[in-house]
Amino acid sequence: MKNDWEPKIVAFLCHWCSYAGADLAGISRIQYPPNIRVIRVPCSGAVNPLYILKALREGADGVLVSGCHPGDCHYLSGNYFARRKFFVLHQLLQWLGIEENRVQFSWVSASEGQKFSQVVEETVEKVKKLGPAQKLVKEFTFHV
Amino acid sequence: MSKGLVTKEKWWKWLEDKKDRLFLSERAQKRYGSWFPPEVKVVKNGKEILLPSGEEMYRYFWAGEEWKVEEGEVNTAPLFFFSLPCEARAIIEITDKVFLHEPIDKNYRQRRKSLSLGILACLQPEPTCFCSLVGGGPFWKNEEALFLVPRKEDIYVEGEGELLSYSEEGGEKVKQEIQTLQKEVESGLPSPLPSYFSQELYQHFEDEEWDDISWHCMNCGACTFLCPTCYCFDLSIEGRLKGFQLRSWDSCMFPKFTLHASFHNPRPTGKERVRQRVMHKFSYFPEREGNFACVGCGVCVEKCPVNWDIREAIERMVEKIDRLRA
Amino acid sequence: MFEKEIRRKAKELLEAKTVDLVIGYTSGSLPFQARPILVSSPEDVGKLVWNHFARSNLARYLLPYRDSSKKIALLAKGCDARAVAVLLQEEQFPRERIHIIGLPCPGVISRRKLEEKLGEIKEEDFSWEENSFLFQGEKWEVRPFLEDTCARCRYPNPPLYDELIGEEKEPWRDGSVDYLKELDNQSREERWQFFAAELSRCIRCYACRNACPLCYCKECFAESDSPRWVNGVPTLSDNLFFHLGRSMHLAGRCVECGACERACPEEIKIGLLPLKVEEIVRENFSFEAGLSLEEEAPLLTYKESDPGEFIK
Amino acid sequence: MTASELEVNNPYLPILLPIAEIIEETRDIKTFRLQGDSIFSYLPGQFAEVFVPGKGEAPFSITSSPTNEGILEFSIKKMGVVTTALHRLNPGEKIGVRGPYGNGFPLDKLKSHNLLFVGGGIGLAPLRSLINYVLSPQKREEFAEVFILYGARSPQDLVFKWELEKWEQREDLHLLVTVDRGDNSWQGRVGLVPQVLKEEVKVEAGEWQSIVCGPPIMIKFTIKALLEMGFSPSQIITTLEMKMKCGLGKCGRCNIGPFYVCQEGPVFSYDVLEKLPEEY
Repeated sequence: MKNDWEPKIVAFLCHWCSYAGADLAGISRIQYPPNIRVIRVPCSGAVNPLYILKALREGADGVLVSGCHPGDCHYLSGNYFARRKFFVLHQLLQWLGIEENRVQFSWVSASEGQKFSQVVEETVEKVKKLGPAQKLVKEFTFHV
Repeated sequence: MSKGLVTKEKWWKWLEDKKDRLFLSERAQKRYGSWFPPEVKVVKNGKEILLPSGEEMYRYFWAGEEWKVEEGEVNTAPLFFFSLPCEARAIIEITDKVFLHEPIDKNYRQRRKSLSLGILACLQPEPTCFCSLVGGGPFWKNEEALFLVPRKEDIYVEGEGELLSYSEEGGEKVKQEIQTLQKEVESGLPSPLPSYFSQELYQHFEDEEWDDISWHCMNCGACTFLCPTCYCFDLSIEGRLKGFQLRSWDSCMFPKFTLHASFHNPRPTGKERVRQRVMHKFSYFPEREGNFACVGCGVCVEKCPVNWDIREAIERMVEKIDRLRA
Repeated sequence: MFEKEIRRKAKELLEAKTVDLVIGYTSGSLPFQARPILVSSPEDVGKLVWNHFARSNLARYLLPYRDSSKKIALLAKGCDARAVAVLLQEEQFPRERIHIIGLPCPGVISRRKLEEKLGEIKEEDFSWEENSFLFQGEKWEVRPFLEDTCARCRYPNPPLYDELIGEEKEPWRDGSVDYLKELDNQSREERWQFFAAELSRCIRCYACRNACPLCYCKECFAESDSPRWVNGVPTLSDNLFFHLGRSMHLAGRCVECGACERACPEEIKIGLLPLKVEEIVRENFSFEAGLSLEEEAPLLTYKESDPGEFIK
Repeated sequence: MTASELEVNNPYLPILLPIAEIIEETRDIKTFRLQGDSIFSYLPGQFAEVFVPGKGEAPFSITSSPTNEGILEFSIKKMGVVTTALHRLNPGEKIGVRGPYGNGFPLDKLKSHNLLFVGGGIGLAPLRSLINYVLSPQKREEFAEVFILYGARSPQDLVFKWELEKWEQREDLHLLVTVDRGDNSWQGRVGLVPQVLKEEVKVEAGEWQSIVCGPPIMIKFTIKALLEMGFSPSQIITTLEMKMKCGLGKCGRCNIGPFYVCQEGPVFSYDVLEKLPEEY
């Protein structure tokens, strides 16, 4: 089973840049692994850390959050706020030793179809190394 | 029912084939841990076995064309649970009455049927203990359960079943010793609440004392979750296309417990919720089932983060009731 | 320990009707406990106590009065006052309805640590000073007995007050006693093992959240039905979800009082997560919550130079 | 152990039934009709737990009459998670039901009396069960006069319009419909239920029993009006709504004083209710 295993990765993509970047990758027929499930969000700043935890809880093996490059935010500064928030989350997960490599962040602009495909490839690769998610996945066991 | 003494060797012999089916309450372990093998599973109280903090009531799944539901299986291997009298009383006099009462709760009943109780006499009541106030006692026993008084070299046993066949007649001397011990232990404990208390308490529902009594309670669920008698639960689901109906602990201390979908809440503040907890234990439950829904184990008092002490609430209401009766 | 001054001040404020209510500590029903109390009449000020067992953060008791017209005097240790400052900044309470009686804090003592070192203890065997105590005639330093959360305290003195009772104190912290640092020195796998063991004991009674003066959401995400983040069963994964979510929600807001940890009935080292988050915030965004009413909360602002190497 | 050694059923397990029909009553209220042989028998005024797989479970009063065999109807207002999910369903899809729970209306007490029904908004749903029971050919003779006063906020908020029309045509009952606020096309009465009750319902309280259901505030003022009209507390019957989960008297949240609304209720007569704490 281990050999067949393909990770499921939830990607929160900002509507203005990364989603368009993913679109461009598609239009340009740039290949990238089919492991991601895209959720379009208005801005990377709108991604609550709980979304990331929830994705992992519900069985995603990895999470990718991608937004506009610093300075390019459609809402001027949403991605700067996001950067602070995700920095704290990233550091915390790293410190706790849980799943921090399952959670990846990137800036991908609307013209970076190539970069988007790279980011997905790298993310999939990292998550594959880690194997199926465990620590944050919801569990349920009968007590007695 | 028979009585007798079981020597240490025979006790261990009796335990031999039960090692992996033994449960011991945390508080009993502190006192009598050395009488049990290291394999014993230590639980907070019987609730952890009979009403686990999460359990599956049934499964549902999308079977391609339609939804299906099916029941899970409850493990019914025979288990032994040794606990202090208060903790056994919580099962026999409170949760059994709720869950074995029609309509019978199947999961509870399955587990309960396979659970044998052993009551270990309580020889060192703690400062937070008040079992005698609510009708129990450190030597409380029940014909359904084994009653044990571990001593230096042997265990005094009352009850029925296999363990008794390991016992020897203790004679008048042992009987005397046990009685003396019981008297000694019981001497420092409070006397029972007056018989009129539960009925009269209800008459004081509207009293302003509740404001003061409830003020410093933070409305967390520590007391209710750790209480051996608090059985209130929530039903919720987990999973979309396949999942289960979950039963999990709930607490009358939480605002959500009674919040309607319309956002109306009949118990909107801490005052109503604290009052509900006290009333349920000391008035409503006695009215329905004939005894308090509190066994006086004192765990809620000991564990409360802000030292909210149910004994003080009770004392205060008893005083008021007695003042008004006089 | 300034108990007389506190009572006198409370009486004065109530009699002059400067305030309607005083929130402070009183002795509990168990030894080594000081529980929160509401005093509304000058006759009751004698119930107020001030000692090494003031575990709660009293700022949380302000919030139920947010929509009343009551004017409230609050006894505030360093951390309580910091929490008030955050509440003021977040517009959860009007400044003019609160009168802060600042109390330089001698640190909260852990009953467990007393028992571990001194064996069976009775209240009458002790006589207390600020920095030391006599136990059966023998003198002991307070410091080794402090709660973990307090041993690393940096701000025993209230940064915000209307008046101060007692003298400003030197912080205990000199870097030598810090349970967070001890954990930092472990490997990540060890830390994970530690937290997995601690958090699997959590029963999700939410005492930590309810003790927290800054966890004032009307509906906590942990109990929300729509969306539903976690279920009510205290499994390790959902416990982790709750505590991670709570810590993240407190990022840049937590005043490091440790009331959450001291409230835990299972004695789980639950303060470590928000404390770590604050350390991350302090080291990277040079911010500490509740020290100033002006400086903007770190997650409500940004700098172009913020760390971003973790983003591809 | 007190429990018998017989096998017991899992009381939490629902039976799954397909939705036979969905009737849109108002903008946010739909009536769901379930059909099938496996439907349990019930009394007017009882309720059931409705389960939407993958979404959750919630209690609803049964609005159909047991005289209409093999039918189970619920009228449901879109409010929270479960009700929203229900509103998204189509006929043919399966939902779970378990029940019936609660005491139901006191039929023996009501027999051979004149019945005054006072309903507000969706509060007509539980009353409808009893009304159709009383109006059924099998039962009609057991009861005397029937008077129905029904009100809603606006003409758009009136439920069971299709049935109100049928009732209107019958000669063995009086029907009064009122709205709080009318609109251009509304020809009927305008006025709050308690007010219309006092002004237009002229009955000799002595021979009547009243059955009231609606939003809490309406119930409160309706009871006040009925008392003024000479109804004694025992002649006023109402059905309450409380947060419920198990329906079995075990989960511990729906009590008012020592009574569990899911067991001793949801139907209470006012002489019992007035002695209970006002925690509902």
